[in-house]
Amino acid sequence: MAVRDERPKTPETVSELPGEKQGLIAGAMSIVKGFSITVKAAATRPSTVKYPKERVTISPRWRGPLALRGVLGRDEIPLLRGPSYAYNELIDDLYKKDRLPPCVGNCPANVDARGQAYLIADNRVVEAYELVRDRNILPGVLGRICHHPCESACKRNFYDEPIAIRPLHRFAFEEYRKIRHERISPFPRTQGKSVCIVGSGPSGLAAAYDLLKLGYRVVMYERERKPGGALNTGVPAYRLPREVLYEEIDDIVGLGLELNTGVEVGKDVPLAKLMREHDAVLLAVGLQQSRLLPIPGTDAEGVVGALEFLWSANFKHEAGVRGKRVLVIGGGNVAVDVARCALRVGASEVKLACLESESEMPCHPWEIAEALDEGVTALCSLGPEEVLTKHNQVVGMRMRSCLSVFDETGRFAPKFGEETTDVAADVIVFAIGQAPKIDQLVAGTELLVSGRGQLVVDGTLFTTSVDGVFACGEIVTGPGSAIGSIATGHEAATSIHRYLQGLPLDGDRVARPVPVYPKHAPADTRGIESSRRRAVMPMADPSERATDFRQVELGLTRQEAMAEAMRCLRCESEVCVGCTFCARTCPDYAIAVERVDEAGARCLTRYDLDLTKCCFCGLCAEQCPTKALHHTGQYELSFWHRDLMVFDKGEMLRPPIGTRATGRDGISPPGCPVPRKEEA
Amino acid sequence: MATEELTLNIGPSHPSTHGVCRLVVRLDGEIVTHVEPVIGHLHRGIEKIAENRTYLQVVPLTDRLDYVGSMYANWAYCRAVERLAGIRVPERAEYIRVIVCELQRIASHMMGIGSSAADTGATSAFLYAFDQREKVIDLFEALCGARLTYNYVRPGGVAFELPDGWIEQCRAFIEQHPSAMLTIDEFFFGNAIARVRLKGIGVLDADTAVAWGVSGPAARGSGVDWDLRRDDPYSVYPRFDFDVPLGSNGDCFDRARIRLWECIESCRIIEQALDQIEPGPIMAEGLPRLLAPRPGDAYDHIESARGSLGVYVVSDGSPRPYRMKVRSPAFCNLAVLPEIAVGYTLSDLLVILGSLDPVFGEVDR
Amino acid sequence: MAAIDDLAKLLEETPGGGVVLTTLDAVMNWARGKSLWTFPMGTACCAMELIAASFSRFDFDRHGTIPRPDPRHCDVMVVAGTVTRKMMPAVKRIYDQMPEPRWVIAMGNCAVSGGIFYYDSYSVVRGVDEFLPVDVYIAGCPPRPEALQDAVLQLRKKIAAQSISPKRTRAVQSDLAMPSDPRKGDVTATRADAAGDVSEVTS
Amino acid sequence: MTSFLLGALWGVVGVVVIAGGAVIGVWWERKVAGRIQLRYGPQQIGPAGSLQMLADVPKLLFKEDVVPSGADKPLFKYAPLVVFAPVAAAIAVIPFAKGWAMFDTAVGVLFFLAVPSIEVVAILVAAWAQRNTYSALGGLRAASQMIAYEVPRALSVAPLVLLAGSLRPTDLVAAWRWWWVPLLALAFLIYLISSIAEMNRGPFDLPEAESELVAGYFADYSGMRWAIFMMAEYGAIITTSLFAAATFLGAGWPFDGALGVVALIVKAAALVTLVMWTKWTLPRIRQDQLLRFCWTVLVPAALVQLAIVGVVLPWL
Amino acid sequence: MRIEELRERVCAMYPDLCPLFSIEFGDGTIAVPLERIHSALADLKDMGFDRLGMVTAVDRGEDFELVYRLQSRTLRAGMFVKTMVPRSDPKIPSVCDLWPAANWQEREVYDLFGVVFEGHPDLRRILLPDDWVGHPLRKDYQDERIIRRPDYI
Repeated sequence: MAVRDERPKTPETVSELPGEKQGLIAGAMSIVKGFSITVKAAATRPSTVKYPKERVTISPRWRGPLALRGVLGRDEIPLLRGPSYAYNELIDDLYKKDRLPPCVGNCPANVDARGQAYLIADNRVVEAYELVRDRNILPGVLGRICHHPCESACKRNFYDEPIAIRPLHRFAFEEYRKIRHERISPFPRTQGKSVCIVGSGPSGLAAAYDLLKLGYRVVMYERERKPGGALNTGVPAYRLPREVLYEEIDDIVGLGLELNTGVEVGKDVPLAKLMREHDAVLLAVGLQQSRLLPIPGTDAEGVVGALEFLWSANFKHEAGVRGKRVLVIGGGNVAVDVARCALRVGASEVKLACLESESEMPCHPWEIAEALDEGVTALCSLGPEEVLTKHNQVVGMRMRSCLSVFDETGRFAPKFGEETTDVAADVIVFAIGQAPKIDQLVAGTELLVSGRGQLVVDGTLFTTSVDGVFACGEIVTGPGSAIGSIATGHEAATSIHRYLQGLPLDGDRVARPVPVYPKHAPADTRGIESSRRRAVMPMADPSERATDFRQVELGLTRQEAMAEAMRCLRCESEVCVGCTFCARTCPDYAIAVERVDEAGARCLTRYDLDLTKCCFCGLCAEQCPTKALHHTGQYELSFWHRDLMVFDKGEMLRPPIGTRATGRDGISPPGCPVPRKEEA
Repeated sequence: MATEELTLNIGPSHPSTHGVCRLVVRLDGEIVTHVEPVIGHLHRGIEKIAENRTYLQVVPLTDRLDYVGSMYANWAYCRAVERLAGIRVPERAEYIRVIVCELQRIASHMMGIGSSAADTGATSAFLYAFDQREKVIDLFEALCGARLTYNYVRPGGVAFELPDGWIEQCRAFIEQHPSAMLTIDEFFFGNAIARVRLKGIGVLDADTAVAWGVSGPAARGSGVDWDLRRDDPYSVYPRFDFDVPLGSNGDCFDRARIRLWECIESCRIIEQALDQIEPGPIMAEGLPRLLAPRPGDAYDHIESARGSLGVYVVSDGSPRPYRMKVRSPAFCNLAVLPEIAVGYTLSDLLVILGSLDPVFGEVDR
Repeated sequence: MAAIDDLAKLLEETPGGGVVLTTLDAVMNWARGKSLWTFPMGTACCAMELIAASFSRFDFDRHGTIPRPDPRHCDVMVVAGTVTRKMMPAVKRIYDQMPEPRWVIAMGNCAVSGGIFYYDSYSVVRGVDEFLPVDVYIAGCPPRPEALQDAVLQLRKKIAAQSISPKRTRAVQSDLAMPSDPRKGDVTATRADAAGDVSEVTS
Repeated sequence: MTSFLLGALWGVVGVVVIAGGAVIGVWWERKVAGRIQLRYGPQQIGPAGSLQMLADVPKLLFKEDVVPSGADKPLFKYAPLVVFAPVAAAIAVIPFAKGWAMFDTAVGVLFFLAVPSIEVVAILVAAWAQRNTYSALGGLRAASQMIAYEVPRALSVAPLVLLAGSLRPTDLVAAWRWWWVPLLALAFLIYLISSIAEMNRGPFDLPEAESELVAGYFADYSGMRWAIFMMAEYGAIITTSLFAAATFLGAGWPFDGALGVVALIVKAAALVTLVMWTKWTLPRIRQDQLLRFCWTVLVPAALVQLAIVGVVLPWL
Repeated sequence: MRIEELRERVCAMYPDLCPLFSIEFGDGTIAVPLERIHSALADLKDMGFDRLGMVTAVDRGEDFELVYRLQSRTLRAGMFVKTMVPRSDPKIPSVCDLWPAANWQEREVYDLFGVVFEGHPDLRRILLPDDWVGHPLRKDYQDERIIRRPDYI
């Protein structure tokens, strides 16, 4: 801090200079001093910039005249496609260049939602379906049940309302369904090696799809009579009609998958045998048993696990709760599913009790909202204390008030208060989590299992303790979302592929980026045009829908879906889609944008920038979702006529480097540099 | 001998009116007997335009108010809007705002000192001061890509993160700036001719300054010890240690030289801010594109290079402000000119005008 | 200008005078182009960049361009900044005070069209070409000093096409069409007009 | 007749020298100012921009010659010539070499001091003819300043005359000894200061102060007429410097002949640079301060110098 | 000074106006009837509000809301004084006698809103040319020279 001490000290008053003397001599001296300063200045190097030697690098934030990188109708947006082993690299590359669309980046499986919207808007719905299926192997299913992290990251949140990406998956599937038999033919088997997959849940299917595509023989075993894993047994039918699931799995079978249902590995076939028969084995068995709480009374009659409850509700449409009061313990999505199923199988009253307060509930807000619509009562901030029984029959539950669920560091450490309440119930369903049940499966192999009954798995490479045996899905990640499981399936497939090719498993593999995208407060939608509003998903009436297992969401019509796809901003594609937000943001109203929305012939017909009004504030380029609109590294331009200053679309698409629109003849002034700007 | 007063019309385009001010002067010989500033030649109706822009779109307009110190108007406006909309600004953003605004103070005072020098004919001192200003502008250009109209401070924070290496660049600047200032001090304020030109000219006493609402360096030159950064602290200013230079005579010399010492103090503040700044967000989270604060009105003021700059925003709940009013310090400071210029010569009149350092974008709005 | 006009007329009429005239034009245009003294009609923000342009960092004097505070000594008026209705007569008057040949550079978008104050402002003149013949327009708000430098170079090209004999003045060479009449209005109103003008290539 | 022709010839030569000197001077001033102000100055035409004036002069020559409608036309038109003529005339008596001047007259020093003073009248006339408040103010300022500074200027030359015992400039050169420099240092300084004031150069450039009076007494002149004013100003710098170099600094000393002329020009050029340097270094003084400085500082100091020389003289 | 203290001091001075003292966005505001505005401002000046920061008006339809921003160096506080002036007869006493600073500020309000300040020493237009017609910051100001912005957000 030596420098700070040397800093001159502010005088008491600025009126006097230190050591100031009056008089002729002092005056003459001050003038001489002035001469010495100017002589010194004349001797120093002038601070004038010498072009082009000195000022060749300019600020990357330089606000030069605007230009477009590409426009709709001239430039295609890139579709994110690639074999699964190269896909991560593709995504990572885009992310580093800051060109990853937030919807893709926020999706665990990096499904190209942007490309989907692009193709649907172009009326290439089946192509869109196939693009999505590459990463999200069950678009029709996920289009109904996904928790759509893509939509919460959608850039459109910032402007008005997010794109309905999930309903578009569903719409694409419905279109595809009509011609699906024409589109399916088995992948050629090129590799001569075979992989066995245990479990037909989403993760197993994802891995199977990837491996089939790579040319392996894939054999899949499923314990139930129907494939689908947790999608089959756990997801209530009002959300996912089973025929959709079976059709999509059927497609994968059509691609070459050898599916054996009703075979329980470990019981019907020993795992060790499979390991001998196949070059690699993938365990995608998921979580099979519900957790219960170690509190008194859980062994009483009427206490059920969530999985068992859902299984019986889904397959028998009867869970023994008709006319009874059901209390669901837990605040997650499974708990809500249970509660809603309980209504549908005839429970007279359904309550949902959870530790968390209303705002902290781990389930998705729209799920609980729909449940509340249907008549479920939520009891928040209550922790289970004891199951009240009478003659080993449940009569209710004593709950203790919960003050806080997480400690300062965010760990799960509930603190309870003094108050207790008794809640009357005939059936208590615990939906507080699931656990793997793999003892039987791993018996006779060298697979390591941890003390808590969990398989030992590498979290990034999905290898187990035995060479050639891999695992994926919820058995690795713990309870999670379907799309998360699918993502692990892709990763495991990559590992298996590398293993079978004799490549190092990690090598130059890129960890999947998990970017953080800004959350936006709900935008003010007053006064905006109806074309900017999100398509509303038609829903069945709550009073009707709660009585049976019909679908709640009814799906978008073709027209709605097309309009919705057109709303997509094609974030980060560097192709202007004519979203008009630059024109709306411009404080000078200097931009005029028009486009034609004819499906198949979408194009930007007009992009006028009135450079005479532009104030170079940069607001438009800053918020441009596609980054098509950007500042060039040019100086402000000069013109011989004012009309030349209205840039039309062609002028906006001028190459950003090397030209100076000055005079429009490419002449740059002698001695002046062509400013350079780093271009991605 | 019968004499007659000469009426001289200076401006609106005159090399020393610092913009587009017209002065109607009555002269007795060379002595000014009456002066009336005629302003409004740059009245663009920004307050009316602001009523037709969204809250974000107003920010570029505020750039054009005080075009020598755009950051101030940005900041004052953003503070008023943040008050109105209840936005909490992240700490890092506050630090960045302080840093850029103190840099802006230096840039603006370089213009003020320089024009004081140019008015007395010391053109070279103006160029030396401007050389320093260019260095600040380089920093701003690296920060936001614009040289003059930055549009950098936004409701909720600041627009961009500091670029790589910027802090070092900034430190290098504040290392050399005080010594450059002392050279100018010696060169211009120490010069005998400049002293006789500035001392005892345009004396403004403290009571008049307060009564006329004069603020900033113009008031502090008269000994009015009032600096909003210290006396009505806002943002993170209470965390910094700095002095407020004061004058004792209230003449042009004090008004001009205070600016020089304020620059040196600004360097101190910037240095402390650069030491204290920590990583973090630079923008309040989750702001939608259109702000629509609830109905009400809010006023906030900051200490700009010219004095206390206030912005008064009235909202009616729509995404556009219902009324925006800028309390511009240059306007209030200029009003006192007829009080203090009478009795001095014509040459002095322009020096006095220069020492008030008006920027007509802000005076006329 | 009287002497020059006479000289031009004389040379036009003299046999062989055309050669002299051409040479004289070349010399004159070179001299005028290399010695463009500016009148800094700085009104607002752009004035700051106008000042910066002639100061140490950018040093306009290198190109022989110096600012003069007196319109009588200047060749080119740089209108830098917003011109309001109150200011307009003063600008016009100063332009009238400049001796021929004189040129006008509209620096910055306020001077070009009113710029950011185009809409909703009650007091801003929408472009100085409403009352001055502008030769070079510079976009920018404010333009960087380099852009002003560039405009001066553009103006030189324009000057190079002039002649002391009005008959011999050529059109400026440009790759793009030069519309015939400066336009007043906004984008929407005039796109059509501009398109029409493109066919009349003057060069 | 021959003497008339010779006079005419020398007149043309004088005008050319002054005009050429002015042209170079303007360029040199722009370079000097540039370097002081941390920039380069003209750069593009010729080496280091030295041919910049080749562009400026034809441009000014062919600029429109504006005569304000309210102006007094004859006075307005001819005043610049009257401003220029005395300056050009003054070069006639400057002793370029030992015993040689264009017009070697016995009252040369008097001629040099008196003839350029006619400029005042011309400036007043020019200022008045424009009917412009600024130029009128500038003209009045110039008049008061130039008349006042005549006195110390004349007094500062008087010791030289005393020492040489002649008013003929060539005699001054002949009589010059090196110890005159320390002896007459004060007189030289006074001469320089009062000459700067006389020429309306900074820091005494009030009559044309850019920041106050826009362009002062030539505010409404344009094109060539204005150029003549500028030429007169730079011509005055050159003649003043030449005179000072010839008389105070010993002309060609220590050389003779052609080398001596070169030495004289070099000395004069140094003085010209000093004058320019002063303008770009110092702030501008105010009118009342300027006059007070003249009467309370310069005139007494010049008298003191005269007295010193008077006292020393008998001992030499 | 904290704003609650300020409120108490003002309330002690004007018990009847106490309900009209509101605290919003961290600023104290007192609404004063038009006929008492001059005396109220004079009293507040005596209380220590030595600076008049700003005088402005807001067009509230039927009325103009005149806003005075007072600032005190001694009390270290600022507050608003507001009053309503009917649009039909926009007249209000000038406070130039209390703070000379009001001189130009009131001229500006007169210029842009057409509020007449009685007792002002020199009430002329300040920003607009003298021959301007109308008061542009009024919401109903009409001028064919204005080009309206496109209406989208």
